[in-house]
Amino acid sequence: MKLSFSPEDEAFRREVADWLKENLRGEFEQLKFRGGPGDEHMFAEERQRWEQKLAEGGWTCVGWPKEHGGRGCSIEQQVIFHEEYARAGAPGRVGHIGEGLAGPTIIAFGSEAQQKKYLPGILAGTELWCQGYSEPGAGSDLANVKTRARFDEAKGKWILNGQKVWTSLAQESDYCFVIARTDPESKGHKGLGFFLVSMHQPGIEVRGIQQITGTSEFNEVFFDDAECDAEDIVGQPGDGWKVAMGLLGFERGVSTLGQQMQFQNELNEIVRIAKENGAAQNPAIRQRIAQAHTELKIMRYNSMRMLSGQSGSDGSLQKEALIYKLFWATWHRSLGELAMDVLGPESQILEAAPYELSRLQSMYLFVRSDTIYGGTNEIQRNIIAERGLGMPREPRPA
Amino acid sequence: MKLSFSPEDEAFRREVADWLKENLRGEFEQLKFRGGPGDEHMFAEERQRWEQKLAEGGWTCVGWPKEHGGRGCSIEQQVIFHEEYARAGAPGRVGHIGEGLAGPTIIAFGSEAQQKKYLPGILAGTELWCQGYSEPGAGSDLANVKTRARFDEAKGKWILNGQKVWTSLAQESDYCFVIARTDPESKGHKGLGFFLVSMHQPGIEVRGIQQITGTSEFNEVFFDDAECDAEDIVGQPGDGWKVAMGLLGFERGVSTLGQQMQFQNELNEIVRIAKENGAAQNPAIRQRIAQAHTELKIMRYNSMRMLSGQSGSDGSLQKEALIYKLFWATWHRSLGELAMDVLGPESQILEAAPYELSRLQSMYLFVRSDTIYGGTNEIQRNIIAERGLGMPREPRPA
Amino acid sequence: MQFAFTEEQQMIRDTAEQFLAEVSTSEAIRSAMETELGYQPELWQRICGELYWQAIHIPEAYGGMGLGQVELAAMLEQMGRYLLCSPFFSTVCLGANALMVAGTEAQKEKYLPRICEGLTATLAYTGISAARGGGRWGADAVEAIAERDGDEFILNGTLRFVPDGASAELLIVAARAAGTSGEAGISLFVVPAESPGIERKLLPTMDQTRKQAEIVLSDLRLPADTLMGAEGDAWPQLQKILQLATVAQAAEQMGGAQQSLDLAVEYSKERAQFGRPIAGFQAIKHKAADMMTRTEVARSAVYYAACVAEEAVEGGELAGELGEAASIAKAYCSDAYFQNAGDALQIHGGVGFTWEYDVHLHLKRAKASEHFLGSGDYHRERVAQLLLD
Amino acid sequence: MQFAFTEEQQMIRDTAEQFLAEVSTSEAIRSAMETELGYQPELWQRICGELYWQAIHIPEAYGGMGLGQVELAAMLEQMGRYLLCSPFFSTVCLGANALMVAGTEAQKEKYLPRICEGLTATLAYTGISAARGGGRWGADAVEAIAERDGDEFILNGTLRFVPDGASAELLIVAARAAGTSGEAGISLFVVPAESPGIERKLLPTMDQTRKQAEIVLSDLRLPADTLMGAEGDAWPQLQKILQLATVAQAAEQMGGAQQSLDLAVEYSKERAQFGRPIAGFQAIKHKAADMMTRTEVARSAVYYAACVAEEAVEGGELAGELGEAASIAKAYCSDAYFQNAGDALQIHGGVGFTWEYDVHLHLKRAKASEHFLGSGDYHRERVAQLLLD
Repeated sequence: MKLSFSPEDEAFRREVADWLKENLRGEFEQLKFRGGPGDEHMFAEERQRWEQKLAEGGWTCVGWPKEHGGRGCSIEQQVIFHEEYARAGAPGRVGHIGEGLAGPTIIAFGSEAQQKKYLPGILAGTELWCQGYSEPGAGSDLANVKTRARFDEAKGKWILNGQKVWTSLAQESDYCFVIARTDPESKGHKGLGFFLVSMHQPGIEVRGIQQITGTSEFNEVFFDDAECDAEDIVGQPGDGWKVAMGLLGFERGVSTLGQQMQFQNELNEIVRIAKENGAAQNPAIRQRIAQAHTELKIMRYNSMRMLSGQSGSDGSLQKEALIYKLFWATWHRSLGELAMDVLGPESQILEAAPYELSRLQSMYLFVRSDTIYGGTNEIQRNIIAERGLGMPREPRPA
Repeated sequence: MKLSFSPEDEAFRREVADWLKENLRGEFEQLKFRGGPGDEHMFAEERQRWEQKLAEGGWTCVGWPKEHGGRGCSIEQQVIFHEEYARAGAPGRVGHIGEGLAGPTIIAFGSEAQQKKYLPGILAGTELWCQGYSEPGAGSDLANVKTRARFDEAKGKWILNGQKVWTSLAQESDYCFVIARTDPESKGHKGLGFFLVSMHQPGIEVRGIQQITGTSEFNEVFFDDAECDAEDIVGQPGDGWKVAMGLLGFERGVSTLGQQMQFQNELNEIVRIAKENGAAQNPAIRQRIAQAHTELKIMRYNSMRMLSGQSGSDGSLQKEALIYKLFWATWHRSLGELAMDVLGPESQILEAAPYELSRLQSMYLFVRSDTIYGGTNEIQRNIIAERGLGMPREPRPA
Repeated sequence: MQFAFTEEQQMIRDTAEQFLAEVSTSEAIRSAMETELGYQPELWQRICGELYWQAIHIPEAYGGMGLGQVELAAMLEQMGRYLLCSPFFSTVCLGANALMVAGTEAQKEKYLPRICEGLTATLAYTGISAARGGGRWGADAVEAIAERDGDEFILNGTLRFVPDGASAELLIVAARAAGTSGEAGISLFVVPAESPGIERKLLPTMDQTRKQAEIVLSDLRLPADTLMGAEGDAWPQLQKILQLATVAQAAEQMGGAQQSLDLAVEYSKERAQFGRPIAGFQAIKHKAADMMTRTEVARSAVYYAACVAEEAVEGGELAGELGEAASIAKAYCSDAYFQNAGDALQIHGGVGFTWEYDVHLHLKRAKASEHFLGSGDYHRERVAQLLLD
Repeated sequence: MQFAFTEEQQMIRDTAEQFLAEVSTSEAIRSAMETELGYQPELWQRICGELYWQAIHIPEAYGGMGLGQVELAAMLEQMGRYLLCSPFFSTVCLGANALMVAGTEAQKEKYLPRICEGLTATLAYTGISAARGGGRWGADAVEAIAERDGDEFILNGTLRFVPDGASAELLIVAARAAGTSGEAGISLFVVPAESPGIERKLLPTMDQTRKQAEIVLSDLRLPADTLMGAEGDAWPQLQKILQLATVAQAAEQMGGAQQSLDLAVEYSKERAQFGRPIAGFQAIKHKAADMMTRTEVARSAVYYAACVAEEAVEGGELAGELGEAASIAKAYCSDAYFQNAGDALQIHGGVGFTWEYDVHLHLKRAKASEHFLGSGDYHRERVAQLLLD
């Protein structure tokens, strides 16, 4: 067990920092610290240009294998990249669903043709992706997916019908990966397919969902005879569950460290305000700031354990990965409350009418979704108890 | 809605206070503030004499109707009696199960013969009662009772076999009220009987359970062909559930106010120590003491609502009574932790070897049972959700 | 002792509930909260004209109904529950209370009947330092300066976080003598809001159901007859006004906590997941049970505090308990409302996060009301001072 | 960077687990905890003779195994898990660490080899004021007075809350020059416990698995060669010793949190109510999930702090982080252990409340360890000082 980085890694760190310093300016200066959760709708166009700037420098998909066009960075280097990226205040990545989810899935489960067709656009930062998982009334329960995919022999295409919801970045995206039921008679995990679907077609309609923040990062996506080429199903019809489960694993990668640096930026802002407005002398606030700091630090250590493949005490399960979502989501929700309580009554005053929120206000409201999307805290606790502790599964209707 | 008491009630208050001042001395001086939860095993004999002293003054069973030998006090007067009793530091009542549970049950559901046989001993403080409800492995689930009662025609008596557990004061008691299954084929709530059983017979064995405190307030009670006269069943065979449910109502009476005065005595002791040892200047401790005080005050207001028959916002259910157990038990558990944290490292040092606890240490450990007995916090939450909010019942095996 | 509503009180409560369920619907709230005024004048006129709620606890001598703080709390509970957008809280719980506690007889005769007729009012006492240290709501938050000039006073300063401050027609203003601090030197004035020297700016707020304003006083010149109570010695009166307002705020919060619970339970019975209503999952049931526990405890705290408030107004034997009872109620209700609103959002899942459902309105009102007149921590520290110092 | 156990570290951990599961059974704990000594001498001899654990991180030059703080933490985790009754913590985490941090070369040569042979030791630094204000564990807790008398020192004072203080054979004692306060004037001494002028009294404790003592120094006369480090300027060294001990205590707590979880889950799978194992009830599952979350978070905190402790001992680049890492670990683990132990008791229901089941042993150890070297609040305030002051 060792915390320090090698001299080569430290050199890599300087390289990243230097590149960011040199490039995150001019037209990109305004993007600093923007585009995070609750702020994802801001500067979408400028941030896509930034995506391409990154690609020019070879800074997209740094963890992808070299044979698929990535930089082939080691875990340590990925950690460093994400840390420096966030430290520099570089903006929230509009390409992160492609880079972090779609790409790795296509690399792991996709055909060579799919890899050739889709990976370059992700690498170049020119093609954006979104995720078609949740459905109205189904919550986080993939087994309840009702969107149907029927193969039209005449057209030689899959025809999709149904509705997805809570799809972020759907307006900006070029592609969506969609879980749909290929076998209309099937139930639960069986009979699902995993599709790569172009968003630029008449069969797809995107409607923004107005959120608690007044803004619309999340969308409903309606599929009305939307088409998908025969070769754009990943794996076979019926493999959807397997692919989706594999993809879940990619969500708990090095990107958590970048997320944490965003959290750190938020906490830094809170500390700055507390010092300025005297809340830092309020003993109850002191305890809460210290608690937030303590848990954020540990969150980082926990990610380092995840990345080092440290297993749980029984040597079998990655328990530190199992608890991660519940931990960070709950932490982040508390951070939002802390931000408001540090601001005191000033927390209630907006930047401008009619409903322009400050960054911290937006964060405070937006974090309420953290404990809901991607499996609510309640679902997470079920998963932890069942997979991590071997407790009985929730009864399911037959 | 009105908080103040009438001049008559205030006169009654002085009468109670004067009597206690005059009588709680001499041999009873040592009983002050003793015999509360976690301290119930102390001075059992002296406290029974105190019980008889109370009876001489007419201060047992003050809320019972006059026709049954009680004082027939109004709710207000009962409130006052309990407040003054605790304020004076008068000891925990060894007769409380007879006065608060057995007696009211016999008055409500018992035969005239039972009333004649049992009430005078309770009123006089000469006969003590205990409660035979819980069974090993059945927890708070009365429907799971396995103790059997079989009517022996030859003897003309009920013959009881089985085991009860968590029976407090069993060693000191003269009688026990016992829930047992009269119909061996029955399940759940059906086929139960409610028996009044003498503890002075060879068929009954009492064994103390050594608790977390090292002491044994709680007992196991074994029934091995224990006998009960034919006329000592309350109601009919099969009425046991109904009688038990009626009895549950008596648990939430005016005695809660006396309990709260004990809580107040404990909190006063904590405040005294905090001022003495500087913990009162520790901001986190200040918040917790203020929180404990706040909630104890509200606990009193809540009891006043219960006693005034204030109904919930929908006008039908006494919601303030439904939540009471969960609220006080959780509060009391926190108070124990607060006591230890105010004492700091000194909280760990006992009064004497081998395991003599101070009052606050004993309280701290004993309160861990508060959230368990009489329906765990989890059971309480089920009850609140189901009865208070109409949410679906827990599934029960058929 | 009778710690339950009388029949009359129960009737007042039920009437308020029925009326508000009908008029303060989700649509009505939304259309009111999007206006600068923050309420529908027609509804306010209906309340003032038909129901006479604004006069509820104003003595009959001044044209009011002569009821008390308990009746007021019963009504506020329902207003908090249904998120009524109206100038009721500012006018009645700040303005009328201030006049009743600190007004001269002439001021009461002049303004209370007009409030009974529908005049709106509010109290402006906090400067920007109210936001320091997480929130300051005591005498130290009074920052505006009042200087005597012969028979007149000249007021200067910025007042912030004033409820309905941009729309109220009558202002009660707190200011202090230059060079004073803490509880010393504070005076109260009553002044029509449209007077020269008063500039008012609406502050856009996260909780849109109750408006706040900043009020700048620039050489506001006031005649002697605007002075309420003793010059430079009005803190005890201001404190009592604030304590009454604190109880009133807690009553609204308790109503909001109840509604958060009700919305969550109702939704959980409708919404199915994994093949059954989520109301059947123990995680949801237990969360709801905790919400109900908090609500009922909050209710007991509010009813008690309202009784004490009534005694404080009437000079009863428990009058001295007002500060403690108000802090107890506000500390508990602030936390209970926010916790319940947050739990309600969580039980709603994704839809709770949308603008469309009402649960976010409660989350926002909960935080706003927590931070008005002092958070749970703030009031617990006040209780700690009573106990420990 | 490799934030996982090496194979060797994993082996040390596994060996400790297997051995302790076998020897530190419920019966063994109970028979040890009822003695005044607090441990079974045969078991301690076996640990020292066969396993050589007491020498784990003592440098090879002094006869030790020369391993580091990470290996030590891995072992402490298992000791906390199995509630090993032994003088390991006091001897190794207080005594040996103190000698390694602050001892002169002569003192190291004299005592470290003897510790490797089984000599027991402890650190005595707190006076009775450690109990003030909820707990004081910094320089201000040092109360004993050391006066110079020629080449010698005369020590007087009462030391309290000393782990294994009545049985340890070697004492490291902190005292201060008369008239000094805070971090100034503190000296450290090493002295055989049986010296004249030292009176020791066992303090009976709620947690019987680790003994505490009061030590009274009455004109204890010490020669110059008992002085450790700089006279009157030993706070930085004492602070480092305490920080290392704090990490060690957190490691034990994390093991205890794990065991509380394991006991609760195991029991919940066996115990049926309402016709099914209570492990199937969501209320129990979710409580257990929260317990596991706390345990894994605690584990990450401890492993990190142990790495930093190793760097601090070896003078690595993260050495300066020791104070923060120790406070982070102790704050989190103190709360996690107590919460887990309490939840485990609740899940056990009635039997959890009996002396017979082991869960109360963890509840008691959790509170005792929380209050030794500073509670969660105490360490969070330290973190707050780093961040905010």
